[in-house]
Amino acid sequence: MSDTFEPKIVAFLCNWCSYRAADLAGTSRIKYEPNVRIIRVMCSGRVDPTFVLKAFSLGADGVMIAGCHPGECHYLEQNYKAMRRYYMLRHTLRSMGMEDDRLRLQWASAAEGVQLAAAINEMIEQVRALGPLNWSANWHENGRRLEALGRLAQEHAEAMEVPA
Amino acid sequence: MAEKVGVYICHCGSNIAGMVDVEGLARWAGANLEDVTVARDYKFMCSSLGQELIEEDIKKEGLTRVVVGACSPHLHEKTFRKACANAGLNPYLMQMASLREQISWVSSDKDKATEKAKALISGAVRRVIEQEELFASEAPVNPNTLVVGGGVTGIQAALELADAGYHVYLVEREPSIGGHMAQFDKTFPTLDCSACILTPKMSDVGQHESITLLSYAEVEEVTGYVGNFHARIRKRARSVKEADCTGCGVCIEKCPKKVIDDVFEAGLGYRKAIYRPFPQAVPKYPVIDREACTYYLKGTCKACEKFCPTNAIDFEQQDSFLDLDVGNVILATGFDMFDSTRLPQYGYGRLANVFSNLEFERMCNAAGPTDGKVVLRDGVTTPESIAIVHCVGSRDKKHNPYCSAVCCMAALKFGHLAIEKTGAQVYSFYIDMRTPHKNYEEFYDRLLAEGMQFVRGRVAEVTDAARLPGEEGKLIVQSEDTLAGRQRRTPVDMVVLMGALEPRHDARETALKFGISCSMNGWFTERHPKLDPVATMTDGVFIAGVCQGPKDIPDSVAQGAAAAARVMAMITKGTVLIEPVVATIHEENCSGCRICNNLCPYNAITFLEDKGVSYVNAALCKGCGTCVAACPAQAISGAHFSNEQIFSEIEGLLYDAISGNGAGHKVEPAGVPA
Amino acid sequence: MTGKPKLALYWAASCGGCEIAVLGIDERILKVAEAFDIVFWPCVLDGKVRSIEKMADKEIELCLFNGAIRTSEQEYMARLLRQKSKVLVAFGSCAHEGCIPGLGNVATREEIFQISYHDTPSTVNPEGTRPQAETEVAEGTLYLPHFYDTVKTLGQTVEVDYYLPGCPPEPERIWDALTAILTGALPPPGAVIGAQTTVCDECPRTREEKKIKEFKRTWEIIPDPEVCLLEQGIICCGIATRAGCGALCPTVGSPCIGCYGPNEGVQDFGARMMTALASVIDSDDPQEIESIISRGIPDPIGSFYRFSLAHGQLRRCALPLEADTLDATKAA
Amino acid sequence: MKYSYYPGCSLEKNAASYHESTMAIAGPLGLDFVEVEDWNCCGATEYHALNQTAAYALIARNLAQATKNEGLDTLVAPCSACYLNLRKCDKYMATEPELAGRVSQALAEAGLSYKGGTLHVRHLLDIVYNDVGLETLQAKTTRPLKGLRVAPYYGCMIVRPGFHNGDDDPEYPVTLDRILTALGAELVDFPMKAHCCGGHMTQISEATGFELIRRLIKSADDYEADLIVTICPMCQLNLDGFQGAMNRHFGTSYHIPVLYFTQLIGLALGLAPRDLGVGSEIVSAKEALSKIGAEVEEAEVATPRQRRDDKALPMPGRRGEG
Repeated sequence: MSDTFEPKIVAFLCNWCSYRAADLAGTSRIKYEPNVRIIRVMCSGRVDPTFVLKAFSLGADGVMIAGCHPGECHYLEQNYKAMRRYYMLRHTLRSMGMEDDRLRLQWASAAEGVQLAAAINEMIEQVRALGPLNWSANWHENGRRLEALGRLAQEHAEAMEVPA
Repeated sequence: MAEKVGVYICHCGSNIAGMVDVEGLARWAGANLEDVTVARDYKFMCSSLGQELIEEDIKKEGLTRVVVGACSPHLHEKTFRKACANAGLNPYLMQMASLREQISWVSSDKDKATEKAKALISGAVRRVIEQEELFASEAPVNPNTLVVGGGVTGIQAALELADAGYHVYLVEREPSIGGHMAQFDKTFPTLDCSACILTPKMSDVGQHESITLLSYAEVEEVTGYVGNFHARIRKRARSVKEADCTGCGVCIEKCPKKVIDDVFEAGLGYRKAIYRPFPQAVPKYPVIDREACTYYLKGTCKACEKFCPTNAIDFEQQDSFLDLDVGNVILATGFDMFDSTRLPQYGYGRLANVFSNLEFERMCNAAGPTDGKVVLRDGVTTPESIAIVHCVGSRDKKHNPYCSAVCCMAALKFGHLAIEKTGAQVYSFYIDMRTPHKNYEEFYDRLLAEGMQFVRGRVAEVTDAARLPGEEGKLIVQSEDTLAGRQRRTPVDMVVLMGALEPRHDARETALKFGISCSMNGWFTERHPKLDPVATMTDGVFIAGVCQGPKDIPDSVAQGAAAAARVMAMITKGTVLIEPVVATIHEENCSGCRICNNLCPYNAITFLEDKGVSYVNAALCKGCGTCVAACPAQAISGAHFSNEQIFSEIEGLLYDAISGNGAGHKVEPAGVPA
Repeated sequence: MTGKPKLALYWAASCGGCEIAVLGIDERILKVAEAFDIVFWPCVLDGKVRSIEKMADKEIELCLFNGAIRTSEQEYMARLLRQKSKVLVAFGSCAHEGCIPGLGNVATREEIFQISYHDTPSTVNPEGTRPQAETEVAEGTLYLPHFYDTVKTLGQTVEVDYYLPGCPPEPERIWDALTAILTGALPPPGAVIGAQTTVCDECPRTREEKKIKEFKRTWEIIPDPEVCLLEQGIICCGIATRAGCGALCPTVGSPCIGCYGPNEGVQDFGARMMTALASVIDSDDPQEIESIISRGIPDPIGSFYRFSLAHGQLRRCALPLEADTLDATKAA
Repeated sequence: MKYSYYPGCSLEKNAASYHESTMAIAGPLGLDFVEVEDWNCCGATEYHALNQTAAYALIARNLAQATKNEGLDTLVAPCSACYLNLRKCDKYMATEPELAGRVSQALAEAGLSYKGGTLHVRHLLDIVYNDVGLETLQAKTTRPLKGLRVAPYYGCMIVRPGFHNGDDDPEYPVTLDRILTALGAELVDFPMKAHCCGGHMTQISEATGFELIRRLIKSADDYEADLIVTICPMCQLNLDGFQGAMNRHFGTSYHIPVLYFTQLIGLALGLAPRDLGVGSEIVSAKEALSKIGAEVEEAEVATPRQRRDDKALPMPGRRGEG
């Protein structure tokens, strides 16, 4: 590729703090890189690890989970559950060979538009430095697969035919 | 059946159109996205003409889903939901993409912005197809209100509601209502006598037929939801039968046991083991402090019982419980004073003549332990010089980063009272003088004229280690005078520490009990810091006064009244709408593993023993989705934020990613290679 | 030849337990033989691939296919049987979700060959011989099946009509499925034939609300016989695993390891375990949470994906970038 | 409990009594110190102002040497300056890559290396307070310091924020207070406990140095302390060695002996004064220590500050302290 790599980051933002921080970044005209695609959830506690895994398998280069600061969750304490799941997921992803920087847990209050924008930019830079994830490429088999399949059919036709 | 999706791209004048190729985007959506039957762009989608465009398409084109690419849903989600509803489409079948806040306003490259917009629209289209019809339900509102905390804020709230004819249960932890304000001598900046303006309100509360006053009581448990809360109140045993007590006070007079009064007198004075916090207490009934009473400790005495003319003393009395049904709750639980021993360099608790602000309040109060005389700890000597130290525990990263808001004015008040009562030289050591309110700055000017000395700089330490002439026997205040640019050692007789206002030590437990949240500093969190300062995220639970954040008496009173007004609106309307965005447990998939059971802070999830499954009470559920994400059996679904909806949104957002095209995800055509 | 519908059974990358499980239906196997003409079952009957190849498409009524797809030969057979069968059932955990063979996806072919043919203590291979896909001998070229880097499930290889979970499927569930197929009382294609809830539903242990301060390995404690194993800190996958086995393992004090796969509609078994366990960790302190997780769950893939790694969203561990086995697409 | 031990230069000469008393109490308290082999000066308080790389290389060499004590990951320094330098250096080696790079290069020249965070650098006071503990001290006390009025003096080096991992207050530390109380001593509320002793000021500006010493001695005298207890050789040197000169400078006649906390612990444990280096101090502690001879006499100590007449108002309690 000739140009710089443009990572795709999927971000799950909670409705009350971090999504509002994104709104604030907008109304304050704080520029950040266009590589992030935001999904609104009511609470960071709604983020199912499956969402994260699915995003990675569908081609995301990084995933951000953002919620209210600890102790400030609009649902009292659900962001702690998001935090626990984040550490659990990171633990598993590490053993699958995924770099830590590709999954980020970010606290952002409704007043922290600047901070959220900076965190997004920082994450984009980190992921850009890591390069494309392209996870599903891990599944591709060696190019000789189809050849091998074809040979079996041929072999059977030649060798397994009992002469009359 | 394939859905018919309408996509509407808003220019927002040039707000979006200036950075995103809106026409191109609409064309692209119409041509490339599955199930999109109509795709239009329009100058202002939120205008009535814009809305009509959607309504018409729903009717004429038979749209079954609508996507609006415009501003943040926090601005216009309601607008477009309403437009859909007008045209007969369930409002929950509309999805917004935030092209303005998330793209045009934060991007600087039009091509990249347009590419990002395509992804967002694609995500919204895929998501909206999975969305389902939802319907809000209604519940009645109980007209009774629970007010927690009988300080001036709670008193105001209770009176506003009671005067409007609604019944109020006012719960106060201490034996009397009145709160911190009852301890003060004067109030700034007008210097009215605090008791003179507060006690009439207190007796109004005591006598009001619409107020049930529950003092020496605490809320044990709250269940239910907006309009229909159930509260269990623990009335602590007073050891005095309220029905029989006349409040004559003989028992107090005759009680032989004197103890330091840590609460009302701030530790500066004494009270008896049977006591009323202060003479004008409401209610008038005394309580026996069982930890101090000789009878409870040693089994003999009973002086109070002997002398009581109405046989109102009951040593055997037990805590009792009261179950209340209320529609709304107002929390006005106030604050704790900062414990200044936490800053040992200021000598509080070590150096006799260092006083806390509350001690000084009591000292100034004519009904206080010194009869209003300002004296040193020896009880007789009048100080000739007094230093008032601001921001003790406030604006201090080691303790509380916030400004306590009232201390500057209280310090000015102390300066005035000290000068008036003793003629002493009074110094104020401040960081910034904060006097923003009607007539506050004028009060500062007055103190400047009265001769109070102001030193701008934080105090490093208060010590009795003298080393310069004139320091012997004095307290030396070591500070940096940032205006003069030098160090100062100021020898004084007395030091008053303006301690911070802190959240109640049990504020977090209280918050949990009522299902609301606390800020990082521990103050209760309001629904919106500017536009909704007395409501909380929990419908039907309101907050007022200092429990929401430091503020002075006028602001507290205003919030008490505001909370009451909000409650009255709820009562007057009579019903509340219950949001349909809730979690549902599908019994047939639930194995009763009970993982979800303690994940809900609103106790909406219960385990049904008979069926062996868990159940979500929709009225209590706030729709956060945490249990949905947690269920190992995937037996819980979250309305409007279902797995399918979010999976589809992810797929849509990543429509242009390499593997989003299907590589590796789809099975190759069957059959054996030739 | 009879007019009975034809039945085929096949065994790809699996242990053979599924074959035995079929016989676990006891004398009812005779009813199967009565109802079907068993045309192909290499484990039990003599049969020729060639005769299958010569059949018309969809000539076989029902094919029970067990085993994951690890080699080109297995993929070939999967494709062949798909082509020739009306109803293809992914029979057992390997075909359904990769199972233990799927755990090979933590490594590459190179690593597996290195261990199998060189590093194991019992291997004597001084010449360093390795299986070769092609070998030239005097008589010509000999071929061996191609060994894949990544184990795939049957469903990732060909369209599958039904899935029968379990390692192996319980005989009663097999009989239920056969009955359903014989009587035509089938769920919509693509479905898993089985219960709609999880193992806890069948588990006799008592369950309370959960809070976990420490995850424990099975050898660390002697569990209370009455109480939910998870509440005692043992990672029991019963919460997330489809019911059907009768909670065999937890009943006898051994935690469920998840062989029946995820519950209805679940796309990633490991994610369900991770999220459920993380949700009930009894700590709000990041450092403590990390240490509870890293101390208590040293092998997250083995704990959460023992049977379903190949079936999960990520399917395998990342391939090393420099691995020469990579397809050109990775570099692109 | 086994530790690496870095005595530092002072403990070889002027603070020999600190070293002697530390060694004397180590056995009874169950402490085992393994001296770092071939250690060198820590650079004291000035060197890093002159040449940062050389200064930290000097300190890092000691850390590197200490890692040679196999199996010991805690390095104990009795001198506050040494403690501060070692701890700072350990931290910078982990957090300041640029400096660490230069220092590592210097170490490599000598075939040494040190990775920040390898050792836990701790002050002797920390070891006695946290590892030995007040209960053990109390239990082992055979000659309680009853009646001895002591001013606990921490100096300014040890109390930097982060001392005791933030468990003690840098403005008003209490660790030493609690140790002395456990030994039975009567504590004075020494307001100057964390103020500077002057460091090397006597060598630079005598008048300034003497003034700083005077403040401390005067305050202890105002509180009628029998002696000052210190944890730092520099403090001891200034307050003890220069007390006479300071008296002459100001025309005063203070007589406040200055002892190390290890010496007082030794006395409380019943050890002989001479085994603890007691007697080597310049301002004699003989009279003060006569109060706690083998035959302990309950001395009536006047406490005028605590007298209170009927009108007196109650003092606020210090919450959180029983």
